[in-house]
Amino acid sequence: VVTDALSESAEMEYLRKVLYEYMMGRETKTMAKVITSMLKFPPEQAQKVLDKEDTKPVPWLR
Amino acid sequence: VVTDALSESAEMEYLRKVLYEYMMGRETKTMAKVITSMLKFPPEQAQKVLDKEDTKPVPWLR
Amino acid sequence: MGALFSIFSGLFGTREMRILILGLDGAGKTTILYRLQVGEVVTTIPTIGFNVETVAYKNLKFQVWDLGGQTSIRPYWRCYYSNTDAVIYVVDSSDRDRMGISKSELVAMLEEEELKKAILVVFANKQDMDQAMTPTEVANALGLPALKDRKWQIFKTSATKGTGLDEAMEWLVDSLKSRQ
Amino acid sequence: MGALFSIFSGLFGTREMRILILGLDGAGKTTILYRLQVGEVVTTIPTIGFNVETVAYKNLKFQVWDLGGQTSIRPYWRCYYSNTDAVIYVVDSSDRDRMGISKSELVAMLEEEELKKAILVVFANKQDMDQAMTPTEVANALGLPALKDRKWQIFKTSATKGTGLDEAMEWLVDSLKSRQ
Ligand SMILES: Nc1nc2c(ncn2[C@@H]2O[C@H](COP(=O)(O)OP(=O)(O)OP(=O)(O)O)[C@@H](O)[C@H]2O)c(=O)[nH]1
Ligand SMILES: Nc1nc2c(ncn2[C@@H]2O[C@H](COP(=O)(O)OP(=O)(O)OP(=O)(O)O)[C@@H](O)[C@H]2O)c(=O)[nH]1
Ligand SMILES: [Mg+2]
Ligand SMILES: [Mg+2]
Repeated sequence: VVTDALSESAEMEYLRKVLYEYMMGRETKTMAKVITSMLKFPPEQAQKVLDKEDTKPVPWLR
Repeated sequence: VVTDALSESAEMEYLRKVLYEYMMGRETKTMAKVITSMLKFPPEQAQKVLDKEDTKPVPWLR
Repeated sequence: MGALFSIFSGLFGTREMRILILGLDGAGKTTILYRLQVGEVVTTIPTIGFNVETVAYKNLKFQVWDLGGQTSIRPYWRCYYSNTDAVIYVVDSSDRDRMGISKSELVAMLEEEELKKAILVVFANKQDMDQAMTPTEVANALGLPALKDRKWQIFKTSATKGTGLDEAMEWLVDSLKSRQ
Repeated sequence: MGALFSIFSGLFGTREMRILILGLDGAGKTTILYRLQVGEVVTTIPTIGFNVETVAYKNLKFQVWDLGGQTSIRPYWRCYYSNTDAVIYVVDSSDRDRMGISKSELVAMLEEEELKKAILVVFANKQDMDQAMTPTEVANALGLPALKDRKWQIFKTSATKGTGLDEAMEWLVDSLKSRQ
């Protein structure tokens, strides 16, 4: 439960919002950048996640 | 930067691990359950995310 | 619609232009986004996250991102820079105390490689307020005259009164067109 | 392989069985997982997250999940319960002080609807240690004899010495088969 103080912080609210959009499939590459920076993914993991985004089919005209 | 103390906590490390697996596409429904519980998504958002998982194509024989 | 749009849209090609609205918290970004989209003043709360809307302007379509400006979430603006055609940078012209912070955020932003070709429009917002700095004062405080290799312009606006926005958007559209 | 596998795999159908290894931190879960998979004692660090491996046993395949047991991440065990065929519950038999906590976690787990049909195998682990409780003592401390509507069994094991694991897995395989 990531501590209650934190779960009410602006950052946690922001993370939740961005994750929700990611999980619903909206502008996932941008959201993935935010998520991997906020949670300080190790650089090679962040890179793998972003590379993976590039292999996803892109809806025509976005 | 979700505060440095926290980013080194077991929960944050766990969240990072689970998110990485989710983003790499591994057992995404299970990972989605962990993510939405850890970050205390509002129930209706959590439900939407899990419903969305059910619409994803499942690799044959998992 | 895509195919027809791409045939008739001429200089703009098939892609919606991507515009970011940035600036410190409370500058008026969300107010501006919805002013542009629906032509009305909406009641806002601080944006923890972002709003993204398709804004039609003069028969053109923009995908406009309004990012929250609070200190703790500003570091993540950069995650949104890729493929951005223009930045609308909003300043609360009456917030003299934070003009320096606003400048540093702007400078940091303009240093990013991904925004190298982005057009910059500064909205010297809240011009309706008595203590508002003039656009020239704001431009100087932000160091705009010293900018190199950047297409930029500043406009005085009041998002709540709705003044100045049309003029600014017109300049932006023309600049985007002539850039192609 | 899938189609042939499903024809010849008889009672097991096409799906790999899903097994969870649960228990308090330090009980020996990860040691057991890799003992089962590669037949060796590996050096472990506390699991913050999970390990998941395909374990072949007697020509059968299991997808085995070893979940970290630390207090702060135990609440998320439940996210993994769906479609689970069996739970291997690991107890450090020498950790008398925490037998009560181990019991409460077990009880809470068994109350979950998603695990209603799951088979339970308890590993009274670390039997090589002098102060280890006997399997009967562990069974009583965990309240196993009082369990209703649950197929369960307890085995004495030492993951480091490799004793007892075969017997336990054999019972588990037979139980999974006869359940079908
Ligand atoms: N007087 C005056 N008030 C304005 C003007 N534009 C916005 N405001 C008010 O300023 C306050 C903040 O506006 P928002 O649009 O929410 O600010 P924001 O830049 O989106 O702030 P964050 O979401 O926190 O980054 C609101 O009360 C607006 O009504 C303006 O031109 N003049
Ligand atoms: N003496 C003895 N030590 C054991 C036995 N099984 C595991 N251990 C040791 O117990 C310690 C913890 O083992 P792990 O397998 O990492 O424990 P775990 O249950 O995975 O712990 P978490 O990942 O924190 O949940 C290690 O030092 C193991 O070598 C056993 O049967 N006997
Ligand atoms: Mg806002
Ligand atoms: Mg472990």
